[in-house]
Amino acid sequence: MLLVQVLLPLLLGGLAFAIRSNLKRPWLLPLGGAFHFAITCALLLGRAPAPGNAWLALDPLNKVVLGFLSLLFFLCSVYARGYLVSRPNQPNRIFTASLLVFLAMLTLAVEAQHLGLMWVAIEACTLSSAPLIYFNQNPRSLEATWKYMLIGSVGIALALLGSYFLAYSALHGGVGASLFFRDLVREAPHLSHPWLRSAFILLFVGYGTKMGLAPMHTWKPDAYGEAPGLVGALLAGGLTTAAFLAVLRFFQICNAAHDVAFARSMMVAIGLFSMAVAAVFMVRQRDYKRMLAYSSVEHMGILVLGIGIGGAGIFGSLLHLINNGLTKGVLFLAAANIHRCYGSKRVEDVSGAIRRLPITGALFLAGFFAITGSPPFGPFFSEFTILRAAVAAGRFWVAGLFLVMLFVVFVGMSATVFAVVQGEPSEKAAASGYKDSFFTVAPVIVFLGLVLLLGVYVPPPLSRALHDAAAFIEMKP
Amino acid sequence: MDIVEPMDVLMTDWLVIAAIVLAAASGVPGLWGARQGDKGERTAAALMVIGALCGIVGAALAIARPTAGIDLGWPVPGGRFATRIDGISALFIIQIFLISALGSVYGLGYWKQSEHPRDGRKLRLFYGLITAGMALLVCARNTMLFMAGWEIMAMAAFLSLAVQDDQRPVREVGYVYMVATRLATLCLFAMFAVLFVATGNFDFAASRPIGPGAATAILLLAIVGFGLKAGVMPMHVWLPGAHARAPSHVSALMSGVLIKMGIYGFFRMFSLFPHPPLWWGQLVLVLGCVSGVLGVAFAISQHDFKRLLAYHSVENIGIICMGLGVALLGRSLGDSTLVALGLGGAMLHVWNHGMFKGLLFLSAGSVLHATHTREIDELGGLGKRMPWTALAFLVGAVAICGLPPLNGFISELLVYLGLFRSAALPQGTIWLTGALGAPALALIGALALACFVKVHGAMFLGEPRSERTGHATESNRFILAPMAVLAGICFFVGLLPGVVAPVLDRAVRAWAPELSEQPLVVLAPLAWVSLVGGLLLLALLVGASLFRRNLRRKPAGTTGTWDCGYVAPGPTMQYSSSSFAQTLVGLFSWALRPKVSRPDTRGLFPHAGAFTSHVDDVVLDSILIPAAQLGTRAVHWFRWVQRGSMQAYLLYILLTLIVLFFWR
Amino acid sequence: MHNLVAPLLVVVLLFNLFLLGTSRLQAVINASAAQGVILGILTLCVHEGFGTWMVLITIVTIFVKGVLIPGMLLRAIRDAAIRREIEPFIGFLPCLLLGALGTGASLIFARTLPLAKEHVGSLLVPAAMATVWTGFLVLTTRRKAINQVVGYLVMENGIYIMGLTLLHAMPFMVEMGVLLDLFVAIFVMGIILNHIRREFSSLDTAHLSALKE
Amino acid sequence: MPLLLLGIIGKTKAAFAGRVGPPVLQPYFDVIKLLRKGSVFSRTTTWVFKAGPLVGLVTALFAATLIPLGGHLAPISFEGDLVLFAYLFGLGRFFTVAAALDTGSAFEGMGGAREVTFSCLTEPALFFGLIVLTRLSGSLSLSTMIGPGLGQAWHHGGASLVLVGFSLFIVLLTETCRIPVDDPNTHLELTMIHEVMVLDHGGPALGLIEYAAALKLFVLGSVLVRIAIPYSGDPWAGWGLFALGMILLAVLIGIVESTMARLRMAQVPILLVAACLLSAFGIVLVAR
Repeated sequence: MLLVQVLLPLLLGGLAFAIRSNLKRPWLLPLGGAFHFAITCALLLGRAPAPGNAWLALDPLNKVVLGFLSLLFFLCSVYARGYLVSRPNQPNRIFTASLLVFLAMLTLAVEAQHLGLMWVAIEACTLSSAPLIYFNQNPRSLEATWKYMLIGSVGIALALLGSYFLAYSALHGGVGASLFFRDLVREAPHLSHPWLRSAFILLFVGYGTKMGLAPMHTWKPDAYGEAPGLVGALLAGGLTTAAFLAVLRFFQICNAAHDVAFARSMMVAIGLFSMAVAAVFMVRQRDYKRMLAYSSVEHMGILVLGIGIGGAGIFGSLLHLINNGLTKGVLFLAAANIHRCYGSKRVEDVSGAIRRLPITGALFLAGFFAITGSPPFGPFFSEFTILRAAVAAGRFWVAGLFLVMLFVVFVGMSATVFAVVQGEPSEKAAASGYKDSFFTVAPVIVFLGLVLLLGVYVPPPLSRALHDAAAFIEMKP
Repeated sequence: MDIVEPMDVLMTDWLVIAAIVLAAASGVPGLWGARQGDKGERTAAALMVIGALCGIVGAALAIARPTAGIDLGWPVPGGRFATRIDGISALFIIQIFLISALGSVYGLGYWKQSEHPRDGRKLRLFYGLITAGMALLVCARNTMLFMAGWEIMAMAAFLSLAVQDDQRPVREVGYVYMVATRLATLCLFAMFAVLFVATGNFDFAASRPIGPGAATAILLLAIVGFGLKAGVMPMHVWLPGAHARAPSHVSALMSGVLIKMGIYGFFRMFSLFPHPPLWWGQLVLVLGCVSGVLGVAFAISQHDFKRLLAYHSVENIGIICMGLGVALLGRSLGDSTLVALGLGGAMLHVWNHGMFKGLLFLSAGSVLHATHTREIDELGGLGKRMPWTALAFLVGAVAICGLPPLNGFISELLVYLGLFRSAALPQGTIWLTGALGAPALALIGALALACFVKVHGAMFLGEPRSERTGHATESNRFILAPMAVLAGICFFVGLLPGVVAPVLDRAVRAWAPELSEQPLVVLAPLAWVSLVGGLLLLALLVGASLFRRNLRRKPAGTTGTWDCGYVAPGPTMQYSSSSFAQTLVGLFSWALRPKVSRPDTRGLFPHAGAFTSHVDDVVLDSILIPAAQLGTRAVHWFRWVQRGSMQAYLLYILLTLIVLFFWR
Repeated sequence: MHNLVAPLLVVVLLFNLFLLGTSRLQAVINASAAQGVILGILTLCVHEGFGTWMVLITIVTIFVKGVLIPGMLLRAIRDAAIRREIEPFIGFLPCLLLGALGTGASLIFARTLPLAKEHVGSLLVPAAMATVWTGFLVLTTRRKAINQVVGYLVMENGIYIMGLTLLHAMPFMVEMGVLLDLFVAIFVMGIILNHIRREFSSLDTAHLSALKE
Repeated sequence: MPLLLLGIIGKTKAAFAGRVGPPVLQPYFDVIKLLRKGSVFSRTTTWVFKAGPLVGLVTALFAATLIPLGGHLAPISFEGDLVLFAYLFGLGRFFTVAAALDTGSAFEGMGGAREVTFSCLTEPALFFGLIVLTRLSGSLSLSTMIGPGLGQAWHHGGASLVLVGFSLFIVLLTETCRIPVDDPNTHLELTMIHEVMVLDHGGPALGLIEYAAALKLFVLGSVLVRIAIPYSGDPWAGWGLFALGMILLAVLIGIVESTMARLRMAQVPILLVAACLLSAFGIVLVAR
C-alpha cells in the first residue's frame, strides 16, 4: 500500500507528458492529490493494511507527518489547477510532471525507514522541485533556481557525509552494519559517541540547509520569492517538513544513545539565531513574498527551538509543524492571488488588497494574525506550549529572547502586511481583470478553516498521535 | 427550592454564554443583506440589545446568588472551557453589555448603512466581536480561554478601527495600536507561563502559594501587559490616536469598557496574592498619581475634542489605579477598611467612568456628526443649535469632574476616604503615599474641572467660530436616546449610591475573601451624600423657579454682550480653548513640551501673523518613534549579509560547520 | 593490492592542491576527472577480491566521474568560450595555503575520531576531510559557475572517499543512489548552466546576484 | 454676617486711605438694591448664563452648612464631608465660569481661565492642610477636625497648624479674589479675575453673585478662625469669640489689601505653590 502511494504519483507524472492540452493536464494534480489523500486516510484510520516491510513503514512519527503532508498537497493541488488554468499561455507539462514526482519523493522520504533511502528521496525532492521554481522562466527565477540547487546540493552532500559518519559510528561500535532506523535506535547505546556527534552536526547542518535554518537559509527568500505561490506553500510546508523529520530521526538516535545534551543546546542556539535573522530581515521588508520566506525561516527556528527545549516543547513543536504548514498555505496562496492581481510583489505598488480582492485580502490578513500566534488560531497554542516548556525548564533567557523575537517579527511583518491589505488600490490594480475564482480561493479558505479549527479544537486523535510521536522521539515507552 | 437552585444557578451562567454568542453573531446576518437597505443594521442592533438583556439579567442573577460556574473539557493544550461569574466579573459584564447595546443603537443613527455602504456591515460585525471577546474574557476562569477572549477583543477593535483604512492617519494609529496590543499580549503570554509554572494549572487560582520571585515577575509583567491595554501613563501611547480616530460609538466602547479590561486583569491577577508586599500597593498608587496628573495635563493641551476625551481616559485610569493601590496597601496590612474603600472606589469608578465617558464620547460623536470637525476652536454656540447634546455633554462633564451630585463624586469620595485613612495610619512611612495621593487627586479634580469648563464652553457656549458650526442641527433620536439613558444612570448612581454599595461589597469579597467583610454603607457616608445631593437638586430647582418668577415679574431686556468699549466684537474674538488653557499648559510645559510658533510682531507696523501652539504625545512622538527609527537603521545595517553572492552563502555554511565542530 | 591505497590517496591530495592552484578551467576539469578515475580504482583496492558488482561500481564510477561529467563541463566551456578563471575572491596563493592548512587540520581532526581497527593508520578519513574542504574552498572562492560545479564534484569525491571506509557496510543500492544522484545533480546543473549562458551570455556568477536585500 | 465682613473690610481700607468710607452696612444696601432691579441678558447667552449665579449661591450655602459655626457642631457633618466641602465650591466654580464663557466675550473668558487656573493650585494646598488636620484629629469630618478636639491638637502639632493657617489664608485670599491676587474694585477689566467674569450679569443675578462671594469669604474665613481660636467650652462664649475672630480676620484682610500691591498675574502661581509647600511642610512636621 505504501509503495502504491509512492508509485501512483510517478505514474500520473508520466501521464502528464502524454496529455497534450495545456488546460486539461492540470486536472492530474487534484486527481493525484485526491488519490494520495484517500490512501493516507485509509492508512491512518487503519482501514488499509500498512505492511511495514523493512524499507517503508509507518511509525508514530511519520504517521503524523504523512497525514499532514497529504492534506497539504491535496489542497495545493486543487489550487494548482486553478492557478495553471489562469495562466494558459505558460507551458505546464514539466511543471505538472515534476509536481507529481515531488509528491512521490516526498512520500518516499517520509515513509522511508532506511538512512540511505531517506537521503535519496530527499535529494530527489530537491531535484524535482527545481523545475517548479523555474516555472516563470525569467532571469530572476533562473538565478533563484541556481542558488536553490547549488546550496541545496551542498546541504544534501553534507547530509550524505553525515550519514556515512553515522554508519561508521555503527561500524566502529561493532554493531551490525544495518542502516535501518529501528536497528540504529536499538543499538544506539553502543554507537561510538565521537562519530555520532560529528554525524549529528553534519546531518543537522545538511538537513538544516534543506529546512532553511539560518545561516543556511540564504536560498529561501530567492526561491520562495521567485517561485509561484503554491510552490512556496509546498516547499515551506512539505520539503522543510521532510527535512525536519530527518533531523528528528537523528535526534531520536542521539536520545537513544543518551548523548543528547549537545544536540539540544545546538538546536536552541540555531533556533534562536534563525528567529533573530528572520526578525532582522522582516523589519521594513518591501517584498511581501520574501517576507513570507523569512517568516518560514523564523518558524523553522521555532520548531528546532521547541525540540531543543524538550519536555512539552517537543509536543509543542510537532503541533507547530502542522500549524505552521497550514498557515503558510494560507499566506503563500493568498499572496499568490494578490501577486497575480497586482502584477507586483513590492509593497510600493500593492495596496488596498482587502478592497480589491475582499476574500483573498481578508484571508491574507487572517493568515498573518494566525502565523504571529494570535489566539484563537492554532499557532498560538503551539508557540505558547513551547514558551511554557522554556519557562518550566528554567531557561528564562531563552523564553525572553523567544518573546522579543516574536515581537520584532510582528512589528516588521505587520507593517508590510497592513501596507498590502489596507488603503485604496491603485488604478492599475483596479484595471487588471483578475478576480477571485473558486479554485484559487476555496483551498485557502479550507486552510484557514483548519488553522482556526486547531485553535479552538484539537481533535483528540490528533493530540494522541502527537503525544505518541513525542514519546517516540524521546524514547519513552 | 433545593432542587431548583442548582438548576437556575446553572441557567445564569448559560444566560451569559448565550448573550456572548448573540453579541458575536449580531453582525453576521447583515453580511448577506443588501449593501443598501437598513435590514442588516436593524437586525444587528436588535440582536445586540437582546443579547445585552440576557447578559445583564444573567449577571444580575449572579450577583444575587453566586453561580456554580461552567467547567467543560476543551481539547486544546491546557484549555478548559471554564467560566464563572463572581462579583467582579458581574460588574464588568453588566457594563460591557450596557455600553455596547447603547452603542449599537447609537450606531443606527451615527453610522447609517445608507451613509456608509462600504464599511457599515464590517463595522457592525467587528463591533459585536469586540463585545463578545470582552464578555468572554471577563467570565473566563481558564487562562487559555482568557487569552482567546482577550485577543478576539484586541483584533476586533483593530479591525473596527481600520474600517476607515482609506485614510492615512487611521492606518497609522491602527499600526501603533496593533503594535502596542501585541506587546501587551506577549507580556501576558509570559505572565501566564510563569503563573502556570508557579501554580501548575491553567486556572485563575493560586492552588499553591506563589514564590516571591514568580510573584514579582507576575506583577511586573501584569503591569506592562495590562497597563498597556488600560493606558497607564507611560504606556498610553496607542490610546489618544485610536480613540480619536475610531467611529464615536466604538470610541465610547473602547474608552468606556475596552481599556477597563486591563483593569479587570489587575483585579483578577492581584486577587491571587493574599499577602502582597507593601511596595506593590505603593507602586500602583504612584503609577496612578502620575497617570492621573499627566493624563489630565495632556488633556488640557489638546485642541481635538476626541483626543482630549481620550487623555481623560488616561486620567481616570489613574484614579482607578490609586484606588487599587489603596486596596493593595490594605490587603498587605490586613486592613479590611482600606481594602473595602480602595477597591470599592476603584470598582465604582470603573463603572462610573464607563458611564460618563461613554456619554461624553457619544455626545462628542453627535457634535462630530453635525459639524464634521474635531477642532474645538472651530466650534461654539452649539448650545442653541443642539440643546440636548449640549445638556448631555454638560452632565457628562460635571460627572467626570467628580462634582456632586453626580456619580463621579461618589467613587472619588471613596478613593479620597481610602487615601485619607491610609494617610492617617500610624505605621512607619506607609501613610506617605496616601498623604501625597489625596492632594494629587485634588489637583486632578481641579485640572479636570478647568479642562471641561473650557471644552464645554468652547464647544457649546458663546458664538459659532466657523461657518459649518453655524449650520449644525440637533441629531436624530437614535443618537439622543442612548445618551439620555447614560445621563440617567449618572444621576441615579450619584443620588442613590446606597443601592450599588452591596454590589460593590460582593466584588470586594470576591477580591479578598480572606478579610472580614466591611459593608461600604457603614464605611462611607453614602446616605448623607444622597441626602445632600437630593437637597442640592431641590434647592436648585426651587431657586430656579423663584428666579423664573422674578423674571416673569420684571421682563428682562436683551442686548449684545458688553464688549468693554471695543468697537467691532466678533465671534473670532471669543476666548479660544487654547488661550483658555495657555497658563496651565505653561505650568506643565516641563512635561507637555508644547510646540509654539509666534508671529513676529516687532517693528512699527508688524506683518499679519498667526499664533499656533500644539502638543504632541511626548512619549510616542519624542521617545518611541525616534527610538524605533534608530532601531530600524541599526537593523538595516545587517542587510548586507543577504548580498546575493553565492560564494558568501556557501561560506556561511562552512563557518557554521566549523563553529559547531569546535562547540562539540 | 591494499598497499596501493595510501599512495593513491596521496595523489588525490596532490590533485586537490593542483585544483586550488591552477587557473585554466580545462586543467581544473581534467584534474577533477582524473581524481574521479583514481577514486574508481581506489574502490577496487579498498575492497578485497573482485565481486561482480564491485567491478560494476568501479566501471560506473570511472565512467561518470571521469568521463561523462567532465565531458559535459568541457563542452559547456567550449560553447561558452571561456578559458581561464579570473582572479578568485582570494588569490590563488592564499587558496593553496588554506588548502594545505585544511589538509593538515583534517589529519589532526581525524586523529580525534576513534578509528575501526582495519582503518587504523589509513589515510582514508583525513583524505576525505581534506577533499571536502578543498571542494568547499573552490565553491566559495571561484567566480565562474563552472568552477563551482567542479568544486561540488570535488566535494562529492571527498564524500565518496569517506564512503569507501564502510564499503562493506553500505548496501548496494545506496552506492548506486550516490552515483545516480551525483549524476542527476550535475545533469540538472548542466542544464541550468546552459540556461545561464543563454540568459546572461556568460557563466560568471557576478551576473547571478540580482536577488538580494 | 457675610456682607458685614465686606463692610468691615471696606471701612478698614478707607481708614488706611484716610477717608471716612461707606457705612459698614453698605454691602447690604447694594445687594438689596440689585435684587430689586430688573435684568438684561445678552443675546448670545443660554440658560447656563442664568444658572451660574444660582448654582454659585446654592453651593456656597450648602458648604456653609458643613462647617461648625461658633461653638456648635455643623448641621450636616459626617466622615468625609471635607471632600464634599471642597467639591461643592468646585461645582459652584464650574457654573460661574461656564456662565462667563456663555457670554462669548473675550474678557469674561479670560477671567474664567484665571479663576480655574488658580483654583488648580489652591485645591492641593487646601487638601494638604486637611491632611494635617486629619492626622492631628484622626477624623475625616470637618466638625471634628476643627471642632472641640483642636485644643490639644495645638499642643502637639502647633507648628504645623501655624503653617496650615498661613497657607489657608493665602487660599482664602485667592478664592475670594482679594489683593494680592485680584483687585475687586479696579476698573481695568484686563487685570481682574472674579469681577471680569461677572461683567455681563446685572440686577438680581449680580446680587446673588455678590452675596455668594461674601458667603464664600465667610465660610473659608470661619474655618481659618476656628483653627486660629480653638475654643471649646460654653457655646455662647464660643459664638462671641467666633464673631470677634471673624471681625479681626476682616480687618486683617483690609490691612493686607491696603498695604500690599497686586501681584503680576505671572507671579500669582508662585505664591500659590508657596502655599502648597507651606502646608506640605506642615505634613512633614506633624509626621515626625
